[in-house]
Amino acid sequence: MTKDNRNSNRFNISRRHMLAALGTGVGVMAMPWIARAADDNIRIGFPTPLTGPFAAEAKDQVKSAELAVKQVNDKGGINGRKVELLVRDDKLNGGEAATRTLELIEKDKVHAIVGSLSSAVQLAVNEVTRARGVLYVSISQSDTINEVKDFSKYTFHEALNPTMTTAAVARYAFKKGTKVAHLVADYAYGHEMLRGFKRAQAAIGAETVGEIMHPFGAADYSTFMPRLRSMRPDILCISNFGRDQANSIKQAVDFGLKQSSKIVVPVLLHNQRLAVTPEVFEGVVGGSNYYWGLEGTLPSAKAFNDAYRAANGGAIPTDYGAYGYTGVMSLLQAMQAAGGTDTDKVIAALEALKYDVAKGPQYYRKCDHQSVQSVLVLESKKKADMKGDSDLFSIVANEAPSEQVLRTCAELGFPT
Amino acid sequence: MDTELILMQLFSGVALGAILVITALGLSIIFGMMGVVNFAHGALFMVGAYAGLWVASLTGSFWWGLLVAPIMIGVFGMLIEFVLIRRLYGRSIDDPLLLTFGLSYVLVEGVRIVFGSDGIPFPTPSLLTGVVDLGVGFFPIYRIFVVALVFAIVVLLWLGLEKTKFGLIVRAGSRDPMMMRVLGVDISKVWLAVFGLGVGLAALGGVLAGPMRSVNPEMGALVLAEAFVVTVIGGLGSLVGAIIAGLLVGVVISMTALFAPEMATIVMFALMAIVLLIRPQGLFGKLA
Amino acid sequence: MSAPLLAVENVGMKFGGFIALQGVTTEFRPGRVTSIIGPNGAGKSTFFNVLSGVLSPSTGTVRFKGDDLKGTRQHEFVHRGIARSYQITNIFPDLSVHENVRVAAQAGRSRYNIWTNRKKFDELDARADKALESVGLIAKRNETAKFLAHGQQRALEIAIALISDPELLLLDEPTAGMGPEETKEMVALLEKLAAERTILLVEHKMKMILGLSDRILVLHHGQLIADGTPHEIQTDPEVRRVYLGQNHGYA
Amino acid sequence: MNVPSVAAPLAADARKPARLKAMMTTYRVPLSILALCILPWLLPSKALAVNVLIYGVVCVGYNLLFGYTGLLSFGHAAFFGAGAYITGIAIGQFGVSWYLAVLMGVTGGAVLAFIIGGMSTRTRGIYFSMVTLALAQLVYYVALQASTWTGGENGLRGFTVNRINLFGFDINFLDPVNKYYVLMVFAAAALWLVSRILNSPFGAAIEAIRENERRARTCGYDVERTKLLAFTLSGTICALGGTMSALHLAFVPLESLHYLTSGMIVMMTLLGGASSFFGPFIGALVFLLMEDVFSLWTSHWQIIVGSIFVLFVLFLPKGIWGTFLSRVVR
Repeated sequence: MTKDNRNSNRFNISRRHMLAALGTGVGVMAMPWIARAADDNIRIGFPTPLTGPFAAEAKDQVKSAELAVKQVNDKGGINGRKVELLVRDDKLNGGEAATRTLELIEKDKVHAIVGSLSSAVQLAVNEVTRARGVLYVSISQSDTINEVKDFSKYTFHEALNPTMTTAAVARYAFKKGTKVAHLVADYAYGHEMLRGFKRAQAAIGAETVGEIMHPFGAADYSTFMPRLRSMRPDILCISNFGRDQANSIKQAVDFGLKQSSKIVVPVLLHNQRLAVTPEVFEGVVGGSNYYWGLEGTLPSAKAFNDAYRAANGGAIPTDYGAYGYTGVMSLLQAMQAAGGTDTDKVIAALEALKYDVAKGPQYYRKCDHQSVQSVLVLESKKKADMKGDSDLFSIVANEAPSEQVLRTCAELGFPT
Repeated sequence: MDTELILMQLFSGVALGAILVITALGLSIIFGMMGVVNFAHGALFMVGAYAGLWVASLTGSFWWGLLVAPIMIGVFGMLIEFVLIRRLYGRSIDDPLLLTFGLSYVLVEGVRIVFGSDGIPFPTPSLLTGVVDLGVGFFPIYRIFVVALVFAIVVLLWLGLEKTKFGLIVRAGSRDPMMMRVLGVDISKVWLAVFGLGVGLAALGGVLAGPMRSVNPEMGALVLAEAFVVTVIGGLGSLVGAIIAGLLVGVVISMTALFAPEMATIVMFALMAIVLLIRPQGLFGKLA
Repeated sequence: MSAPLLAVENVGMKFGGFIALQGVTTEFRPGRVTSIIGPNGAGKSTFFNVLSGVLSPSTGTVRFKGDDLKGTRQHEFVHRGIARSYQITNIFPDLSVHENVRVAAQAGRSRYNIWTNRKKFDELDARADKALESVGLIAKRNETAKFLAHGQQRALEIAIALISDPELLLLDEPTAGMGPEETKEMVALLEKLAAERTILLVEHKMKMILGLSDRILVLHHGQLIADGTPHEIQTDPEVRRVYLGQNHGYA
Repeated sequence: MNVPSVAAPLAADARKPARLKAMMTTYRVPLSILALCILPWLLPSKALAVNVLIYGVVCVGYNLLFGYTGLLSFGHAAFFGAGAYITGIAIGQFGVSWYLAVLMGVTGGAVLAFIIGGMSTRTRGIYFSMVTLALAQLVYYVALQASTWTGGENGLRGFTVNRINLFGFDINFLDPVNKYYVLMVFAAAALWLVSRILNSPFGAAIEAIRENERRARTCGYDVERTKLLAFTLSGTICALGGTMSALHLAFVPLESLHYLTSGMIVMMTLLGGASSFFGPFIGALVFLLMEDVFSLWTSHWQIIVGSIFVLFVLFLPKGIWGTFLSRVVR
């Protein structure tokens, strides 16, 4: 193929053909791209990984975000201005996310951005929005976004971070003198989860009997199991995410680790549990930002679940789906309070906002714009106890929102 | 480090190596016999896992999945050779590589459309779940089965290639396809069978790995890089090389996981870089 | 007596168990046409590959103008003055005839210059055209090499070997696969070339060899069994028995 | 795929397309730059236009090795990523001025290309592709481990360039149009450099090696060293593309080092036409445009792109621009 030569064909072209060909060529190139009419709608950009391993979570997020926008538009929008959601596929890649964000800001002239599911994408979008002074509500679990290095006064972090989830889970699962072994994914998010657990263990007095860092995105964990088993821990803490979590728990069960110790994870993912059989996840304890089971005790959860079921043919909202709702709704409520889209007014409104849209009372902490919210602790149910396909977990604890659980502003590097 | 731990670690290295061997064998057979690098090898490994899962859920038994899926995907591989790869013979050796690279995109996205982009549980067959205590440590039964099966297949393959007429034709065909045609052997049929066999082995690797890892559309990407590393270390086109190198890489990864777990993935590539510097043609390969 | 252009001492070549060449010792004087004949598998091509640096000999040494070629890399041979053509046509298929020869000429001068435009080296173009003229291909200058007829491609092969103005020209069966008409043209070309430089020829067409060569070497089973003028070779009983078979006339 | 030559007698005006062909070759750089100038106004967004610029430069640089030397490397993402990371680190962690950081990025990429090239050009054919893939993956995992420098899988950030001074002008770099035309200066320089290299004696040498490596060796070319120089030069241009990407996005994703990025570069180059100078640029444009447009219709756009690529390998191996050149312009 590379050996083919340019002039290997003596096709006899007259001048007329040649000009016609060039004409159509230029015509195609100059397809008139209609610039988006700048009407008075409030435009919210929503980058999410529609392609790739978290496509299901992304679709849930889009459905929840669209639900929030519909609810606000049905009540007359914001001062009569309709809200429009512009969903873009960031392909779970920071580079793509930055390009899509640039397009949303430069071409679509969005007033704010909500979204992102991975910490790399969140940090990329944050980098673009903070240079251009665009509001950004990020909904991916990460500690890095709270630190002063990445801080942007236009960015509000609606999601939980590892410090909060590990603190809540540890308080439930660890006792004084519990022997804990850690299997940790060797990347930033993994280190954050380990640090959170260590912090909580120090407070409770639980003892670490061993730590193994496994390569990020590894498929095979069998090589770590023998060593973990030899540590004879009471609790095996597996700190990784997504497919790594499902793989490592499955292989820990294969190696019989669940017989001798209880498996605890910082975050229990709805869709990862579905990706593995109930037997494998049975008894695993982990944290979460939202579980539809909250509707039994929380009116706002009941309202959200019912609205979601109505809009999506009876389907229930998942943990990551709920972030789409709480992220967009908190922004819109702030815009309503600020009476429009003026960035500084909306920032002030967000900083002062008290909102309870799906999971109980929440507010944004002033110094790092982290949403202080409740943290659920769930335990995966046995197949027998499940009352339906979506009845995956039982809520074993619900940590009330408190700043004590967070790293202090000074710790994060903010001047106090 | 007590000896029990070392033995268990060594065994899990051999089990990991077994999967590497079966996938690298498929790649080496196709390259060794046809001079074609199958860049869709990782994707077909993944398609094999899904096929095994699909057949197992239809028939309700893992064993049917294990038997039927590799054959089914092997035939699918023949279809790929017949419809696509065949048109490329006589052209630059890069073309099949580029074609299969494009094909891997189509296969991965196709599986996403049909089975969704989330992982699907591949339950370990009830007969093989659990751990057995061999006195020197705890060994998961499923992995013992995998090692045994891969060993059996390797022996079967060796017998097939060394001892049967078909094996003779295949090996001669790889040396000098022109001569085979002159001798009246329909070389295109041989290549059809060889490509089907190579793809079938990749699918078998997928089915065997299914219960060990969660089955998802992206599982093929890492497997392709692993298969390349093993084939390069073993020596391109040498079957013995693929077998020895597969086990070697599996054990080296496992032992590294004991001492410096985070380096486990890097060590595979570093090992390859070292082999390249000392013996560019690989341990058992002939100088390209 | 001028120093030998090429001296070959006890050269041997083994591929695993198979002995392709054994104990070959001879010398080549400048300015003569020497042909190498022998039945197929006698080691002619292997001998050529050793002389042109494609293979380094298992035993013995090859001296060109006095210095030992051991350790010289293959691409340096042509810069030393030893050029060769191939038995199977081995040209640049998709480049133009002119470019085939020009790129060969350029190898001697500027191989790593990534800056100046190659059209500025017009003396290379001139040399290329001169070489094409000498092999009678100047009319086909802008054709793509792979569209040339077989005979013309063989002539191009020679032009490529000629362009580095070698002192020693190794031609591996230049008339292979040629009809009588083309062979006649090639012989005329070789006679013209023989006047200017030392030629080593491997051929099967006996009439042509006997007419063209000043000296003939006969290889058999990797050994040099005869070395002399065409007349001596014809009458040498050993050669007749081994090579020319029983018939007594010309082959 | 050599098209059987049509034995039609050479009509008088058949020479006109030949003259047009010659004109397009000699003026390929000015023509390309003209196309670059109008590009941002034809595409849906400026950000996409800058991406086309970046991947256009990367593919034209890569084609120096793939289309012109005939070596199919699957590891050039390592140099693209290296250029981006070094520039980002230089600006973000050492406060180096942006143009010095670009220079460091390009030099760093060149050194890495020399090292990986040194190891991989010792092998041949398919082996070469596999070796380059695996060596680039080694760079990917090292970058993942060195998270204090590279930010690991979070990617590198914290080096946004707001304003730059170019030849004395103080330019707001955040404005999409300014950014495009500043980066276009780099792209034009890269295209000019590649064109000069292809026109040079070295350019003839690498084409000879692509055509027939054995013959090139016998003609007196040190094939290994020539391949290594071609590998290093193409790696350097890819690194330049990487530095441009770092300036454009103010972010470097870890995926920029992954072999899927190398694969994408190969796809773009072949789609555009590996047997031509400007083809790879067209390939980058069409690929990114398809990706941008198709991903709005369906999240399964990769199946369309994959199928189109397979069809091109089968039926139009000369790619869009290559086929256009050979069919229309002769």
